[in-house]
Amino acid sequence: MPVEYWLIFILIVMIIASIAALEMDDILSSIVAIGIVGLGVSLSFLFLQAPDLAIVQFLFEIFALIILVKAFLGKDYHKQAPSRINKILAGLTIITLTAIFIFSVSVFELLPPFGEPLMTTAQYYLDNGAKDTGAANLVSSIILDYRAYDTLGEITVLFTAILGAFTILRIKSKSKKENSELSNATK
Amino acid sequence: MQQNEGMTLIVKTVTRISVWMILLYGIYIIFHGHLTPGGGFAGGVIVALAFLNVLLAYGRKFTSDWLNIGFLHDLEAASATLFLVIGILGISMGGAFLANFLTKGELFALISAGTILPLNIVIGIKVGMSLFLVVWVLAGFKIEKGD
Amino acid sequence: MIVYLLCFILLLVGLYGVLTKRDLIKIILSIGILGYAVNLLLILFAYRNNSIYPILSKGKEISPMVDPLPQALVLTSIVIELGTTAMLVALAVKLFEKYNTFDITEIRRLKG
Amino acid sequence: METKTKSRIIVFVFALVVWFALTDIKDYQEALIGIAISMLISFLTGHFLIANVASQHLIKRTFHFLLYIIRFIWEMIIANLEVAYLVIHPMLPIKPGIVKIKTKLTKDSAITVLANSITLTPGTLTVDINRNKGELYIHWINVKSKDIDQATKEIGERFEKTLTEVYE
Repeated sequence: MPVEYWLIFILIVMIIASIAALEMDDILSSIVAIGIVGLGVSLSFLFLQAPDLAIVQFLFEIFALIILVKAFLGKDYHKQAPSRINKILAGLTIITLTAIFIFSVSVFELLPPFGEPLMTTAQYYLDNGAKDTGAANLVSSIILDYRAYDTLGEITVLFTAILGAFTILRIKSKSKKENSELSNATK
Repeated sequence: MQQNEGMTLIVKTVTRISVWMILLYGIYIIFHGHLTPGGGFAGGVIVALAFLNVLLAYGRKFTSDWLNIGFLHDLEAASATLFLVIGILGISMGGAFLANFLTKGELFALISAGTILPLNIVIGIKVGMSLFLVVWVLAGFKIEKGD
Repeated sequence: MIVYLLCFILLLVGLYGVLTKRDLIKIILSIGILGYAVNLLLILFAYRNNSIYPILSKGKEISPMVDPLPQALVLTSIVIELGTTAMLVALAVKLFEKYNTFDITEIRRLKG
Repeated sequence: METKTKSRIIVFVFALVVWFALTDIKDYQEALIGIAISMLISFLTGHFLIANVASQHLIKRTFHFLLYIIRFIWEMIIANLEVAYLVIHPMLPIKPGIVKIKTKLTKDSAITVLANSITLTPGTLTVDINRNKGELYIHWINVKSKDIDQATKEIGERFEKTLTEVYE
């Protein structure tokens, strides 16, 4: 069976799972459905001959699951009934997105067929990567040697994001501070 | 190991037996990033998950007795600096920022590929520590019921 | 071609979630779906028929390999996505603490 | 020797074995880095492995553990047949419920192995453990008796006798 058919099957499962994740009421079911989508992406990476990405995506999925469950489960979560205007807006959005999809079909027809890539610049890396850097894993040789600047920027972004998360969680909200001052005063 | 914090006894015992295996596999992935699939990103996440395993099974107090959290903060900040230091060493010894100045070695040996191995280790520490600390902060964040 | 279109549908599903959902958890999940779709689309463009993964191994003759450059870029993108997800979750938790709800219309109404 | 030190040495040896299984043993670079990493791991997580020292001799314990595995497989076959009978039977004569059983085991790992064995045999499932009182809550697909002693005899005692030899 060619790779393309497998990918079509996985993608259909992923689309169904993502719609389910967005429409389900229970928050734990949504998080599990998102897990299905992520594992589908990981499996597709394996079919597309990218084992590095498959490993990272799989771990990302586990980690995101832990964060989401840890943060959102157990909060009392009220499901609001959608109002009339929301229903109208959702309908309009679906119509607009369908129109975008229909118009974009002709754009995708311009692309070369699946399996014959557009980009040919990377041929240099394939030919000389092992000789230039001495690494057998060519992806690793690109991220840490040819394009190490990208990784530097990526580390900076990660550092900033994590620092931002720390700072947000450390700030004490105003009302709580007042409350604690009040309670201290009464003591 | 007697406190009631954390999960049930089964989870605690299995964690006790398996945590060294997860840590070893993460470090293996980091060190073989230039030879096999994986590398600093994947290995760093596995190391973070090994620590998280203990945090989720045993609770915060046990983990803060086991690990020095302040030191992990320092390590996380220091690894970003180390990346820059390796880059600047590339200027002085190789002529360009982040140039591969170490010896290339022979293909398929563990110590080869110049600066790729040290950079992988630095990235592994960075990713692992920051992801562990995020969950650490999130887990300690208790929402008090407002009125 | 049909693979590209299906992947584009996945992206549109994520876009639909971001545009219409009112609750913060669903918005975070939709941003995740958008990220998955974009990453997958990049790797789909890089695939070449009858070729193997771009890693040399001992005693194997050289055969055509897939394009390693998009893979390197997507690897970076996945890790950044992890950082932004953590940041978004922290923001959502903080908002819940302040307003005691995840509904963005409520949050907009209750100022101060 | 102190328990923690003993545990660290055992983890060091295990880690080295796993490292050599993952990599090429003939390469001296791999060997040196493997030793360094195993030391790091035994320093970081080594003291977790062994919680308390067993009194029995190691060879005797291994022998009893092998006996336990045979016993477990036998019980599993019987439980499988029972559940298969329940499933095939047209009336579906099940009577699900949660029962409480007692255990005399005291060590953490012994209770874990007992609970996991009960979960792995079809028809019974460990729901919760009360560590201090030595009680296990079991979900049973076909409750034969609600009495604690009777239920203990039916579920727990099959494994408990051999496990006492291994761990206590």
